[in-house]
Amino acid sequence: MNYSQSWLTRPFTERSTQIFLGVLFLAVMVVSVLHLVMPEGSALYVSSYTVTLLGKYLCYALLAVAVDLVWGYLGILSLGHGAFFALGGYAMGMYLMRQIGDRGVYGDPTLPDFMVFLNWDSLPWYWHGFDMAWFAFIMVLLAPGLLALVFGFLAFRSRVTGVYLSIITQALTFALMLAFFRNEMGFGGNNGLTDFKDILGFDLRTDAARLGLFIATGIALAVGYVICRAIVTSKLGRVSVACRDAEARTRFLGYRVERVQLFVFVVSAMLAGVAGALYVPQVGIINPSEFSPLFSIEIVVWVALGGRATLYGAVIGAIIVNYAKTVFTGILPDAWLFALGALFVLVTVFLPKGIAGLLPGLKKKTDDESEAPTSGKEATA
Amino acid sequence: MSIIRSLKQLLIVCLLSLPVLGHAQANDEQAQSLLTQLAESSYGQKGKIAGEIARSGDERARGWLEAFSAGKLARIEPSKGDAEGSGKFVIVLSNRGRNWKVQDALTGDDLGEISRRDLDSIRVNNSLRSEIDGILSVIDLTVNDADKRLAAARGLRGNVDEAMAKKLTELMASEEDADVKATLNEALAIYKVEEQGDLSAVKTLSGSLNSEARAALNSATYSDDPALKQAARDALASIETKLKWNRAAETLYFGLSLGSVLVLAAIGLAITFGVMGVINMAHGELIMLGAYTTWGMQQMLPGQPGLALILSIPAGFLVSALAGVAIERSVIQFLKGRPLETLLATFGISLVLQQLVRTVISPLNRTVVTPDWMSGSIMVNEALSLTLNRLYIIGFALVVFVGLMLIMRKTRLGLEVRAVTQNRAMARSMGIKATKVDIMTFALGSGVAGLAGVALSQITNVGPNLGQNYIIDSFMVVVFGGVGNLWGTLVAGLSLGTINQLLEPWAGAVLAKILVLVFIILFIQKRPRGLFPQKGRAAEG
Amino acid sequence: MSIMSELTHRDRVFDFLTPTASPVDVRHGPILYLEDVTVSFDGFKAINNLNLTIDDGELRCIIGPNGAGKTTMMDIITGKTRPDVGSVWFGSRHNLLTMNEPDIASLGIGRKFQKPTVFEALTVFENLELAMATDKRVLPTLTARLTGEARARIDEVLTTIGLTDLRHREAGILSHGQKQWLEIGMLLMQKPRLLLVDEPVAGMTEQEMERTAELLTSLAGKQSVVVVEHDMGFVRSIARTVTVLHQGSVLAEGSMDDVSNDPKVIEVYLGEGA
Amino acid sequence: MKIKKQITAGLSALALTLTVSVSAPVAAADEGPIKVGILHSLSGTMAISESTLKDTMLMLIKEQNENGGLLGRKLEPVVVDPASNWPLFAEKARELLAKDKVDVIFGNWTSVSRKSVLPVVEELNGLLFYPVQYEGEESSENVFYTGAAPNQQAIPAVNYLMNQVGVKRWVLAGTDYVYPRTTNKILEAYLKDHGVADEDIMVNYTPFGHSNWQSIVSDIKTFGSQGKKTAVVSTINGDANVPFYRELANQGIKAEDIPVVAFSVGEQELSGIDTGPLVGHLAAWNYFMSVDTDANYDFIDKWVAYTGKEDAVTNDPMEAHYIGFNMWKEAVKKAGTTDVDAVKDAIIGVSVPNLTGGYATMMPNHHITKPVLIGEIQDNGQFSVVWQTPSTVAGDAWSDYLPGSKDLISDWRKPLHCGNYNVVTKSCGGKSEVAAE
Repeated sequence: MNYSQSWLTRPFTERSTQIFLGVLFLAVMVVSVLHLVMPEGSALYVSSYTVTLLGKYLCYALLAVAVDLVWGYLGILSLGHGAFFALGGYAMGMYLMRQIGDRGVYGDPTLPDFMVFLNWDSLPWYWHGFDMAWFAFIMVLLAPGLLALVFGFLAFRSRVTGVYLSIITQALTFALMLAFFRNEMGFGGNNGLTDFKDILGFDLRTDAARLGLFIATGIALAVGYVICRAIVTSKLGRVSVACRDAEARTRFLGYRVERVQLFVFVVSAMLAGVAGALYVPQVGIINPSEFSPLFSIEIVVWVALGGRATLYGAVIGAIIVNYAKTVFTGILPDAWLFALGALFVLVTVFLPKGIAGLLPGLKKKTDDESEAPTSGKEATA
Repeated sequence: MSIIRSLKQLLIVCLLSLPVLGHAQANDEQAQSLLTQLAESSYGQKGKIAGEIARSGDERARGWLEAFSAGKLARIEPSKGDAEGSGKFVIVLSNRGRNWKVQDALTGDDLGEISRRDLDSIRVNNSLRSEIDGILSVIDLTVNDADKRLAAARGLRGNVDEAMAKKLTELMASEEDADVKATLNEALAIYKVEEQGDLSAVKTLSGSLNSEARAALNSATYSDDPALKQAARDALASIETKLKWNRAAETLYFGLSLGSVLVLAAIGLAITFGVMGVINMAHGELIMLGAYTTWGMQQMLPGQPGLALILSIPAGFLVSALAGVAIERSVIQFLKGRPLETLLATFGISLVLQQLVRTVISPLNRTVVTPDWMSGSIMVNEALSLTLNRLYIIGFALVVFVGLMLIMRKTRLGLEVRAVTQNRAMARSMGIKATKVDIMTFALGSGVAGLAGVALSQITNVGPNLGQNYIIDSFMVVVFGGVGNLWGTLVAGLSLGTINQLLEPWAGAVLAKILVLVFIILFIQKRPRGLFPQKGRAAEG
Repeated sequence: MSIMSELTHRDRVFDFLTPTASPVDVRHGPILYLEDVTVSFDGFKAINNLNLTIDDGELRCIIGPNGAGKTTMMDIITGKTRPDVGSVWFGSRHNLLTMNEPDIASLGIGRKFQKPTVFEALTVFENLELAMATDKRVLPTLTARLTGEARARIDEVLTTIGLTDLRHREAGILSHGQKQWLEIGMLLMQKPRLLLVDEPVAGMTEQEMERTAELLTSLAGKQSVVVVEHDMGFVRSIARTVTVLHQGSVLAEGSMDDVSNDPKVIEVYLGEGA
Repeated sequence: MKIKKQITAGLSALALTLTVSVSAPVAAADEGPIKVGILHSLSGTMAISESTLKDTMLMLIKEQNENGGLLGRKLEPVVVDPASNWPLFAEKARELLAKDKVDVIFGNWTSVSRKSVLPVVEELNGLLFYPVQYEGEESSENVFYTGAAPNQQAIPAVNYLMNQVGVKRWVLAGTDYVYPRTTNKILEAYLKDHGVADEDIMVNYTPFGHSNWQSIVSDIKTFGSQGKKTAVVSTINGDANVPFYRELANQGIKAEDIPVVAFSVGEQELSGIDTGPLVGHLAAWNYFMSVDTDANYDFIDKWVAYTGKEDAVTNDPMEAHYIGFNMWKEAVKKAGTTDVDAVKDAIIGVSVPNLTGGYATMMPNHHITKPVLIGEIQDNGQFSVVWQTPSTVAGDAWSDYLPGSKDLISDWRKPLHCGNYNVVTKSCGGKSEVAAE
């Protein structure tokens, strides 16, 4: 690892990051090109259905990266990241709802349909501003960020860690799910937000928009990955690992563990929010079930499967599990839950390092690589 | 109305109703025509005809009315060419499936099974049912058994009509049992207040907690007679103050019963999670297994739900305990000291168990019958009655808790468990078989989950999702109470339950739950190790 | 061997051990003093009105049977445990009872745990890097870059603790003794005014012990060192003043010889069967 | 240079496929099986209700194939599992339409799943038959609602209680989601129109799977003891019902005192409850398994034979699929093709027999005519019909009792061809100031 480089450029000198970005770029390019150029019906054609599907996987991948950042490097097993994901999604959903304008079934220019037929006479205050894209996009980061800030501040200050933290994160997302189910909340209750028309002026139902969203997601994943990578390869990253492995020791070295945790936690929450925001327009609905604790646990399992504390492992895990889900729920639905359940067990018991653990060398090599100049010299010293 | 009750009354009738209706000779012609009228007339008419049947003096009448009000009186569709109203009337003995076991209503001989296609059941509805109840109660009032008479009299309150009123006044004169007399008096008073706006009757009702009485008084407050109005108002006011206290007591009871459910669900977890540090996400499914065991038992012992329930207490424990052992051996033993990993693995297991139940048994909920001695409620007074099943569950929860306490405190196992959890290596070196202890501990925790399942089968769905509804609450209770502390779990469960019930009236069910969750989150911030934390060096690091 | 020789060249050893200008005010008297400190867990008094003063630059050994409260005392000084009563002052300005671990650490109190705790997932080099006395707030840490002299200093400490060749191996693979040294090295990187060293030579070979003794004695004078140790031989080899703790309070204090002849002490130790 | 060549190649290829694709479907469509998509959750929380609907469809398709298929072609079911996950519903719907190219979809149970699928079906111009009673307030060109709209279930039920039973006080208890919310809004408006005072209406919402009913039931008890006949209108959903009814029984609320009329409790839900204590409580549906017609008995016999379970029950949504399937079949015959647009036009006005001895007709608003039956629970888990509407009722897409939608009608025939035509402003999609305020 190259310690004397600037934290922002450091990731790009890593082999693993280079490979990851390369693969991601290629994948997105190939899919886009095949989708545009190949004739429909040809074996190589990528239907817009597939494009959206892949887009969804990438959203999950970004979400998994966010979870891996806190779990893998900070040792905080958050069972509530679905909440941040969903909050980002709702922020985007509210924007999209406002974009419908008077094209709703009741033709009300401001009120979304569900408000009209539940006799809301005016827009609740927290819905204002979401007709402006920039505001909505800021909220995509702010809403989850603030929640993480407040929650994290309370939790880390009083040194709630390990199992306790996991369980109250679960309580957090569970409470939010119940809250969003309530129709008085003004988020559409169980039906959530749906029937979106267009985003930034593009009609969501066009293949172009879908491809655009897919590419945007790809970029978001790349950026998110690099940010996380930059953090974990920085000195702060090493301090995080220090907190994870020996919290007390880190304190005695003079680091404010709770602030380190808070910082990383908030960053992770924001990334999750972005993932959610990109997820909603692609799947076309956001509803409280995204808050369900089960979903949050599932995310953790993607990471575990891919391999903790590698980031790219999280991506691999997310994509594999969700691809499997798509396939199995199609061909043998009954067996699906068996497969998933068995997967959880086998991975945790026999594959503690996850899939990433199966492809060794990648990470090591990069280290030696960037070490070569310095370590050579010091070896002789 | 449950079959059991009908049969009971049928019995009484056979023995005792003869003096009332026995003076006439059976006459099948008349019976056939009466029943035919009953079958073909409109709901409005049916009541009157039922009355006629009762008065007809035919000793089979009671049976017909019983069957009729239970929807078990039917007529075999007259096949082509038969004369009108010639269809044979039958009493349905078993009405499940496509073919029903029936018995001739007139001759009483068994006609075997008849396809539903060929049967027209004589339609009955709620108002008819209560009318018939009225008629039958009047008959019951002449039974020698005072309790029966009391029950009958109670049933009469609120559905006395003019004809009945006369009969009641006669009966009251002859009645010697005080309670029955009082109740009859009340029933009459209700009738008088409602129908005649009788002022003196209001006095009788004041202070009565019976809902029908209250209803009567309420209606009286709408009357135009100011005196009556005022009297009714005063009577109601006095009742209200009484009610307040009853309501408070009731809420407390609700809180305790909800709390005891939480305790039951959580206490197994307090062992596996609290003592062993295993985050067992499959805990909910172990509860589910217990519930399904109850169902299985009841399937094996049809007709004896009570016995089945009692048997399924040990059975449920065993099943879940064995499942627990399987889980421990197959997965958890490989995850020593990796609590967060156990969370993931056991979550996988819970998915598998759910799907297993769906595919092997059914995705549909299963029916678990509540035995008679557990259904209904005991009446403290007319306004406050404690539902029996809840009462049993509170008791059960306490028993289980005490049992666990004894095991942990007094037995060798408990000692070894505590030894192993405090210092594994040391315990080992002292010749304790740590692995064995692990198995035992986990089996114990799982078994208790099974017990919880048996109890829950009496108040909620027995279905594949049963577990999921309780897993999060269970964790909350354990964490709130302080991990590794059974007392904590008990206190936490009961207090959370009570808080929830206190909040519910003004916050509503959803908000109450949310508030409780938020409360727990904030509480954990203040006291990261729960209500009863483990102090000292042991807890550090 | 080479390290031994280096240790003998004091000038080269000391240039990086010169204390940082920490705001500790030691003009009038001791650098650390505990007064009437008492702390109890579930009624058991781990510390029972303990009084202790450490002078600036002093090297003090603290001995005592198990459960005498040695580690708890360190917990109190470093802010991990709060006493029920009593006062703990660092110099004459800082009331340690009002501070948390990081503050106390950045004031210049370094601690080495009884059980060597290093960051096993990080390399030896990184362990030292994290320990280095720098701005430890979040954002500076995020953007921190390793400067030449910082690297040089790490190299020097690496040499001192003899782990240069293992610099890029993960600390997890180190032997027990090596971990002890690494932890001491981390203390050195912190440049503390006061070192609290809990059983530094546990699991060390004779040779390693000597080195440790050398190092600790060499530190004394510039920095104050408090050593908690069981190994009497080791204590004797470095001790100037020895404090004997028993049941959470000071039983005896003085030179090694005085203490070891003190009947109470003997009684305690024999009573302990040690 | 090279690139240009490639692009032109690509474009020409694209153009080629376009020309092909114009003629292709027709050619492709006429041979090979007709694909019927089945979009019901087979896992997750909704599997309880939806898996039987899947089996119903498979049974109907099997039967149809035994009778020689449709248009001389076999029917081929395409089953997918949206796993009770709403976004997955949309994804699977897209898969069915875009990947499997199904000719029609039968599916969905919950409102949210329908809302999630709706945009997809409209975008890809598919056909969806939705078999469950729902809150109304929707009319899509591509969706056919074979379940009950509020005016085909709730309103008649309330009428029955008001007129036949003489109920004066009302408890509207429901699970907190859109169907109960809307239904209760409509009922409140309706009751007030019929002179029920505010203090005689008690509305209560509970979360999904609510299991602790003690205090609510005791509130209902108190509310019911005020001297006026009281009834509970329950839109409580699925799992919450068992503990609700148990609590009713235990607190001694009998149907004779305070009847509960439920809109979401059918034979299947009852099969999971010990109905002994529930005898006399009511439900309003458009079909009961106990209905005394030969068509129904035949259907039950087929169902029992197909499932191989003597105790298999049938319920209202199954009948809805039965009707929907037959309507689609007739429409395809009428149109002579499975082409979506042709079928959409052909199906309006199609009448097929239902299982309750009458006929169901597809109305221009894509809802159907249904009889409304009120049944009382019996101790064998069946309902005995105590009342039914003299004639069938046509489903209303837009309720007359909601301010937002009382002026809206739906008619998918030419020339109107509009799902939400505002009769006041004479405009489709309600794009107007009037509707806006």
